[in-house]
Amino acid sequence: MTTTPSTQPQPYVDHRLAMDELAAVVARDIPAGSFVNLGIGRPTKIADHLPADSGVVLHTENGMLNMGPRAEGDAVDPDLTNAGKVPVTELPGAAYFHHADSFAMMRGGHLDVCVLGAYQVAFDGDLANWHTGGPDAIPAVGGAMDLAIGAKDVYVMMTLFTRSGEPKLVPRCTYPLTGVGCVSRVYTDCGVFDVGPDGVRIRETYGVSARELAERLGL
Amino acid sequence: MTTTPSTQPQPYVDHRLAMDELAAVVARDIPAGSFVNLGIGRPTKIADHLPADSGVVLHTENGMLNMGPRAEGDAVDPDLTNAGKVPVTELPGAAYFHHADSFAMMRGGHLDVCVLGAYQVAFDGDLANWHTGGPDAIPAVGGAMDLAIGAKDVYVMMTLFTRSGEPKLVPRCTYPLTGVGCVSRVYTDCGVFDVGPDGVRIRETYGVSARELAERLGL
Amino acid sequence: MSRTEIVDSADAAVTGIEDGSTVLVGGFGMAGMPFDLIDALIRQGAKDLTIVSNNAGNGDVGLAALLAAGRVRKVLCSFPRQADSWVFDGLYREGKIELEVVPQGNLAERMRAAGAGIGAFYCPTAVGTPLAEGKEEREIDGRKYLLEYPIRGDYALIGAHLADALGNLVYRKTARNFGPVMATAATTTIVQVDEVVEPGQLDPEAVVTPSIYVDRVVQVRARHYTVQGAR
Amino acid sequence: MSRTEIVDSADAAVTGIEDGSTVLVGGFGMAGMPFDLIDALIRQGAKDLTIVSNNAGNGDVGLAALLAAGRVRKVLCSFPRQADSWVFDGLYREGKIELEVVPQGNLAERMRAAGAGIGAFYCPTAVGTPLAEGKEEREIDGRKYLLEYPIRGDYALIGAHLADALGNLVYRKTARNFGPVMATAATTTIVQVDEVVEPGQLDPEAVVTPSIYVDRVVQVRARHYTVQGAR
Repeated sequence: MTTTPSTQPQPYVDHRLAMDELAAVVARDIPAGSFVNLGIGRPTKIADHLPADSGVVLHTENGMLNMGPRAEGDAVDPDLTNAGKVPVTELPGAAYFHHADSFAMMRGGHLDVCVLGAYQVAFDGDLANWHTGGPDAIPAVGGAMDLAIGAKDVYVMMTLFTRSGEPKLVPRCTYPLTGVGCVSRVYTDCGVFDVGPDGVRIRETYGVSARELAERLGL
Repeated sequence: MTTTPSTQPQPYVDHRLAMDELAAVVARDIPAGSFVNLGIGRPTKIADHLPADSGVVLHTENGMLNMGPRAEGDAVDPDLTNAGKVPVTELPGAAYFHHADSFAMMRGGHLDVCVLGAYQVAFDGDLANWHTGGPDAIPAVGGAMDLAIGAKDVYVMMTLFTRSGEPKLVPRCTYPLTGVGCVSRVYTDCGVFDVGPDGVRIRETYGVSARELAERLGL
Repeated sequence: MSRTEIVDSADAAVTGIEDGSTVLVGGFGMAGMPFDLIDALIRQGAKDLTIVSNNAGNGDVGLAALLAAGRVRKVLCSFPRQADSWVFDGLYREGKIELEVVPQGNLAERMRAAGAGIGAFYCPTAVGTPLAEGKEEREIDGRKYLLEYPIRGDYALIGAHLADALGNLVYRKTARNFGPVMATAATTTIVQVDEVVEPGQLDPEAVVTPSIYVDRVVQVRARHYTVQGAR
Repeated sequence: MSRTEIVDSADAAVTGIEDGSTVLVGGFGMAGMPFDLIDALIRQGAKDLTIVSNNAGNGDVGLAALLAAGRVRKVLCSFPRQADSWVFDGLYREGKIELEVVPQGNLAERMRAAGAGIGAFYCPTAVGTPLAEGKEEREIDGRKYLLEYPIRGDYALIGAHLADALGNLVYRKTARNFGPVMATAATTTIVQVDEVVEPGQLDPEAVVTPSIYVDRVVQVRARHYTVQGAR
């Protein structure tokens, strides 16, 4: 078990990572040359922290490999957006393809890593990130279920606790599932966890000891 | 029943159409603007009889629409052949695609007509054209089964009788099948037949009366 | 004489679309959305439509305007809820429109299956989730799959960049998205393009949708929507 | 740092191919056949191979030479018997090679399924024929289909026209054929090309095989086979 040295226990809420810092941590862990899909929202920020020489190639589900950074000013082209409909740019060596080909690429296991947000992740890797299950919620799944079962490694990036303090890394998801046993690693503001059939392994923690985290999560 | 007038009955063997004449008959019956696949061998000749303004677009299973005539001399390009591996040319408005897309086009029912050779066609439209069933024969199906079930109309072009005089339009195929009930029309040197669930209808005959043909075939 | 018709107006392009039709509508958000064809469809008046599209309309234009006009009975899509999907959201909450949520890749693959003559296929997406409900599950080589059926359209309305006069199409960047798949899955495919060029002007190696899939083409003025708002 | 390796020789490109591997070999007749990779595979020495290819070799070169060298245990193909398939014909008649005949479209679609993560699919081809033997049949919407399973390769050896340094590929004319599908269906895809160019030199709209499917690329001298005979 790898943990950040924590000689003086502190209330972890004061030392947890900002989401941008966490994006840098995820970027650090993505192997050079990987083909990667970054989900809508927070995971998008990971791109800003990938070294220029990393050779990481970004896939966007709406039909492109080698997607570049967000487009600004005159570079904005309504025909070139990412999965969040945000205008982006193209890098040398880009390729466009249609939706069936794009999702064949995902479903066929060709992406090395995808990083998704989540409402909940279970200790065994179950993922809930598409539906709160609330009676008034309009369900919208997008490409989340396809990504969840497709990439070789599915990482989740999220806060470890809800605003009301409930853990989001849980023994069993209470929200509707996106995929079964599909997540391999969870990056949170309080620590990084491997999850899967063998349960949870704490990889590193931020401002809190592994023991405290384990207690808090009921590991 | 449409028949060619035949005031003086003649031994039909003397008046049957040459294969090149028959190719012209098939070409006449292909609606303008159709998307057409011409099978390996005799059906290939039909292309020579399509009027230049017919707008008929030829498909070749190895990944091309708007295939042009056979390439001669300097126009021969080893990267551009038809399904019979014969060098061909490309017409303006051509498109190339890979094999899965080419056969999706066939299987999906997008071709208007395909014309195939045959060993036997049954009265109900069953087709046998890939395998003699002989113990020494090496089976080779190519795209025949895909074409047989794919095109909106499957025409067969063949001699009506084997060299030893056996009919090839038969109550029931004795050779291994290529497709079930898939043929809609049979063009032969002795006449043209509609086939299908309602049985055989003679459309026209060459140098033989419809009655004689019906007798000979056991219709 | 090509089987594909090049027509003079978006109104001519959408003639004959019957009440109750299933219409596949291209686009991912605004990119690739066939705005002119949808506006013409609103004028044409067909109602009780089933729409298959990735989203359920953005802002007040395009698909959102068709929904607002009350012409749509049901939407099959992957992602109806967006920041600017207020038209759909309102109709849905009032119970005035049916929704079937389909994972995005299944939406694409089910239309591909329709175009490719595949009767059904076993797909790993959504196994063990609420969207697996009612679907046949099967284990193949130790992995679980759901049986998914084709989605066919009576019509497809799509946007492309260029067509040649035979109906071959090329697209622009991520506006390609669902267009090529929808073109294969509909009985009648209707396309709006920025320009119609002569046969031979498109690179045959780069044609994305061959003319065999295209029934009607209309050239429209360049689209002038913005990325996030109304055009 | 791209995941795709650009290697210096065909011999370097085929290193590591193990005895008993399933190798997908591109080409339709001679067009698209990766001659240099096959020659290198013969030198490399892997044996007991299962070859998946449309044909079973033409003349005495390429796949035919691999067969003649006694390295192939089994061939899956649609059309082994051709005017110039004497090498295969001889081995088959002597009982020295296994043959599984697969309709050409099923060969392509089963490899596509492997690449696209589809567990199996219902296909109308070959219903009611001897090639339906042993396959599960199912009626869907009044039509009969056979259940077809994916064909996966340990390696794919294919020919393309150009690659960029990242591994994006474009093909030439009907030499495209099985290459793009095989590239998706193999664990390791090895490509011979006429030229490797810089990233940005291929039109992103016209890339047929994106780099994600390509593991090793080698530039070879322009192919000098003739259409019907030996090169």
